[in-house]
Amino acid sequence: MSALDSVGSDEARTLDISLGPQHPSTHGVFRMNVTLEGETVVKLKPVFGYLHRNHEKIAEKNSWLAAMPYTDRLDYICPITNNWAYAFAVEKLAGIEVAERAEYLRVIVGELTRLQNHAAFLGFVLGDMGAWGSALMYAFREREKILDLFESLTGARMMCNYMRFGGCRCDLPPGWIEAALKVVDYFPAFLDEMEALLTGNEILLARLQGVAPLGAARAINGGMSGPVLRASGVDYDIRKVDGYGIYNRFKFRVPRGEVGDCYDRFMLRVIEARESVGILKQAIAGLPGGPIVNPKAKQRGFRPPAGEAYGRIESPKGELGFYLISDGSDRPYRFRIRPPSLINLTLLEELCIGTKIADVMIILGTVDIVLGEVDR
Amino acid sequence: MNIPGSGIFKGLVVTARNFVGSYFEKDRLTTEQYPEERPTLPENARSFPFLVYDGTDPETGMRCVSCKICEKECPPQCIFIVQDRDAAGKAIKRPKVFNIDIAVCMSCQICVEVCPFESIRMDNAYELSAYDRFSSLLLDKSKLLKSNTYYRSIHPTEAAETDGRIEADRLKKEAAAAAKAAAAQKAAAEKAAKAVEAAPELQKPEASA
Amino acid sequence: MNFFALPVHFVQAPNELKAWFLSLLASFGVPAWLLVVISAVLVIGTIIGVFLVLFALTSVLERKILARVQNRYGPNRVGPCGLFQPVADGIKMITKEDLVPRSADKIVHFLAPVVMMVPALMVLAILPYGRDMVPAELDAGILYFFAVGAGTEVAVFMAGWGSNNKYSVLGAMRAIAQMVSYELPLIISAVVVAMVTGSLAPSAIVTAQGDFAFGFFPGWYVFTPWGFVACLLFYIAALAESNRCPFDLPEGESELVAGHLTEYSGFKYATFFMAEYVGMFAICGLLVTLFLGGWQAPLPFLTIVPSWCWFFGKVAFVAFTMIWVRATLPRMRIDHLMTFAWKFMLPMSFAAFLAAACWHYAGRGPLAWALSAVIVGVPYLVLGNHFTARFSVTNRRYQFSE
Amino acid sequence: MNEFLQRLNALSWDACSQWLVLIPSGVMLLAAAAAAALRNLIHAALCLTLSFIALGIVFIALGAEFVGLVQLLVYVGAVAMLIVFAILLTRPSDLAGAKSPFAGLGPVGGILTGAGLLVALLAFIFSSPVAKTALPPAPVAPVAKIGELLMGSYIVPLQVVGVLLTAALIGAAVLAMEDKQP
Repeated sequence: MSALDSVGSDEARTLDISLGPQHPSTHGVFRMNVTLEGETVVKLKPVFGYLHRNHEKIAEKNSWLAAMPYTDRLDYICPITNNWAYAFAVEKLAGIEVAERAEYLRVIVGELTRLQNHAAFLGFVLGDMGAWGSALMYAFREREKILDLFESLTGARMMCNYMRFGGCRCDLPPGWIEAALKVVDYFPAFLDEMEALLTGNEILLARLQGVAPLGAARAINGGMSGPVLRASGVDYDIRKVDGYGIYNRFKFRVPRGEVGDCYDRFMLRVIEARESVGILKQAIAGLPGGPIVNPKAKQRGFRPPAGEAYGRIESPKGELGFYLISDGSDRPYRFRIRPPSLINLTLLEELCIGTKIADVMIILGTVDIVLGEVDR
Repeated sequence: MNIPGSGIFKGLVVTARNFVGSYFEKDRLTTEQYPEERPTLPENARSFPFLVYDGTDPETGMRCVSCKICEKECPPQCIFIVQDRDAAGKAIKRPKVFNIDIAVCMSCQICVEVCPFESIRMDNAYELSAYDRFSSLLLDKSKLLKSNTYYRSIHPTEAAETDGRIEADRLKKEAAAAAKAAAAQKAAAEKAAKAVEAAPELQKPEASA
Repeated sequence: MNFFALPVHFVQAPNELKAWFLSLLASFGVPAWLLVVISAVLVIGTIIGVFLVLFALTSVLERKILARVQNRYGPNRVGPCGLFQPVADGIKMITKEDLVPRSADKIVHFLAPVVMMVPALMVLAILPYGRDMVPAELDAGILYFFAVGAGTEVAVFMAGWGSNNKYSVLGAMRAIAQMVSYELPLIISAVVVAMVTGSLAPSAIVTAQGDFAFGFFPGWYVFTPWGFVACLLFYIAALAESNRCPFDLPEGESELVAGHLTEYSGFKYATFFMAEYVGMFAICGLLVTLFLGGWQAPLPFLTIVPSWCWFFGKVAFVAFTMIWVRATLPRMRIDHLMTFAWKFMLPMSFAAFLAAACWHYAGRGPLAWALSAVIVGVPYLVLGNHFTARFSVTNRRYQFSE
Repeated sequence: MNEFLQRLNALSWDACSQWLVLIPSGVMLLAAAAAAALRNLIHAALCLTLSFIALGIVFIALGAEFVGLVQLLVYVGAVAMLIVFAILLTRPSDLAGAKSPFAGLGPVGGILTGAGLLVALLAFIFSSPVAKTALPPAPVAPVAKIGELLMGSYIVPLQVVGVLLTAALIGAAVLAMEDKQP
């Protein structure tokens, strides 16, 4: 009679449950101390740090280049955008020009990353909702194709380590562009299939619509970014705002939702993936020749001038930024990451209170976190 | 007014199509029956580093000169090198100990990029599970050294490039050496001529060289 | 000729085989009380054997079907096509350590799987497996089914409470709330059939569906408007009663880990698993009996196939649809589940009730058909739209900025 | 052949029907006693459920098939579950304030009340004409017959009970809804 004392005990009109750190749907080692009244959440305390790997400090002990493979392990679903953000910040810090071809390659692999992240997202959310893996497997079938592309390009499916200061590590192997085009051309059909499976489904609609709405003002004040912010109706996409890289050369639209509930966050990923397909087609069509890395940029023994820089990009999950300070030595003086997963998670309690326990998983799922990035 | 339940029905149609399709369209089944079917790795696939040697004897053909650049650059610091010394205690351009702890290695390939001697390369063997962490996952020199032939078989394009580069280097070096030799010869000849002209006792250092 | 005719006859009607065997024993002078025991053992043994084999087969086929829906191969390592997978699973389950939490209520925790298994097996007694193949010919067979089936709720509660785990208790509470709520539409949609047939005996219900309209169209109740709706309601309620997707909230692994089964392992878990599957077959069997004509063949000339084949074929079909649904749908949320039960299922089962009555009194002709179709169709559209109006794709608009 | 089977079935029924009454009766009494004696509320509730089940079996064994099944359906399926739910949802704090006026009497009061009830029931039974006349052969009561009686002779009581229960249901719903109103 110990664990259940609180069920009938005096002080507790409520039931405290610790969800996680080992739990089927916390997307890794994440813990939520939930207080329930019946099935309704009255209090939720997120506890994280179980996956803390001291990434920022390790980066400060290593050379500038050696931090690159570590960034793969931040948001391990989309390593390439992490690489990009870090390379972008370093380039900003040292004022390095990026080779033209590399810019296109970055957009191509970056948008492919967005596609596979959003595909995996659809599958994960359905998994959180208790669908028995079908959507997840369809999503992963598509994601695998993109991971295969990554593997044949960079040598690894997930730990790509692809970007270098001023360019990319390696050029496309023969036949890669054709394979990529095939995947990209098929992707809308996959999204259509997913939509046929999901978006009309009454159970899914009932579980997503109206759950945990987040207003635009609160979203901005909470520091949300990425699809979560845009689902709340805020038109803010760093690809448009900053136009970093060569994004201002491409024609694409930024979707935004109205209500900011789970359904909007869910649908926004689908629409964004469709837009990414457009960007990919333009980028592949416009891919120029030339070197893939700025020959003036040094990789080994790289010593940027003293100074500081904040480089940010629109990662699939939101604003991913690296804040770097250099003291002119061969290793960063300060290395700080702004992970979108962590910042987007800060409103979790607010979103969850008043919802049902089963909604907590969906809210967590639609915020789309990766613990590698939250805990670093 | 839409018919309630039609969305669920549409979803059921999708899963039914996949169910039936999986029996008729082979390419729908993306999974591999692993131990029997093996994935065809792309050429770039990488797992853990190894050391390349030329010819047949690992010790003499070793390209590594123990420069320790990889040890220094390795992000997780998983490489450990001790330079060899000859009997007189003089450093030899060859590692005495070269260990890679592949339990720590994160397959980032930075050691490969920074190696100036084309010595360390990425393997693509992936069946490396072991019962013992130290005897199996701490690779020493004997386990790391693999022949250039093996390297050519796993990464043909990259190996061809490397071989080309080495060959070019060798040719350049030979040319340089030849030029140098020629120059030295010329200089020697000149010197000799001069020496002949001048004092004969200057021939002594030439003999010692 | 007699040599071949007899086996064929026994395949057609295995019950005759038992009678033949018993009379043979009687002719050898076996005492009557022993004959009674042998008769009971033969029937019970056959039923348990058949359903355990079915369970084993389904446990692997379900995984294979789910896998195929998800474009995988599914279990294919043990035996031909992975068909011996249940053997491997069984060995694993039996040899696994049986963990009992220290603070658990040991007796209740131990008894729960047993209590779960008993009703699951007992309800099998009244199903008509074929022509003249009802193990227990009960006048109130349908009532018996629901009465005995009520025992599963006790078992689920015992499992949840006895484990002394918060997830388990939450799961058990969910399970009880869900089962009590869905029992109502389940029983009412069965009552509709009992009302039209004028009997609670399963065999009478099957016999009533035996004739063919126009000489080929089977007179199953599912082919009437009220019967179709009642069948759907029964099906949905059956999914809820057997805790299957999309009503698997008691085990909802994304929030409750495994609900009332969280603290069970080894053979106790296997017993639960088995009871759930046998219970699923039983309720599929009842659905087949009530709406799909039981052991009746779908076409007149197909009566040549043994009647029990039709019964098990139909059960397999219904079970397949349950697996198919499981592969497609996400789980419902507890409040939606309750709302759905009380505000949609219950009114709809009353509508089916009314429609069946009208169908009966309007003479069971085309007019009756149309009338009952209207009586179930209108509430369906009204109630359904009332429910889905709030959740629709069309009222969402997404703006784009260039 | 089927006649042969039927004969066998009848034989088996005769052979064990008295045990089918006696054993469940014993179980029922023991379980009821346990339900009264056990300190653990959940165990008591489960024992009560067991005694409900045994009672249902007694009814069935006595030939009152319909009553027995309804007993199982209603008492095991619904009443027992309601009791269990009530126990789980009741907090000790709710009980603390509510004191039974008979709490001071202790077990003696319970036994006295039970004994009084028993005496009253026995007196009623033995004074009724049923006890004095010889038992007629047990009537065969098929479910259809019960249904006809309920819908024919006893239609008014049935409807009255139905209305009463509906009123109770609505009342309960109203009580439960008050909570939600702000």
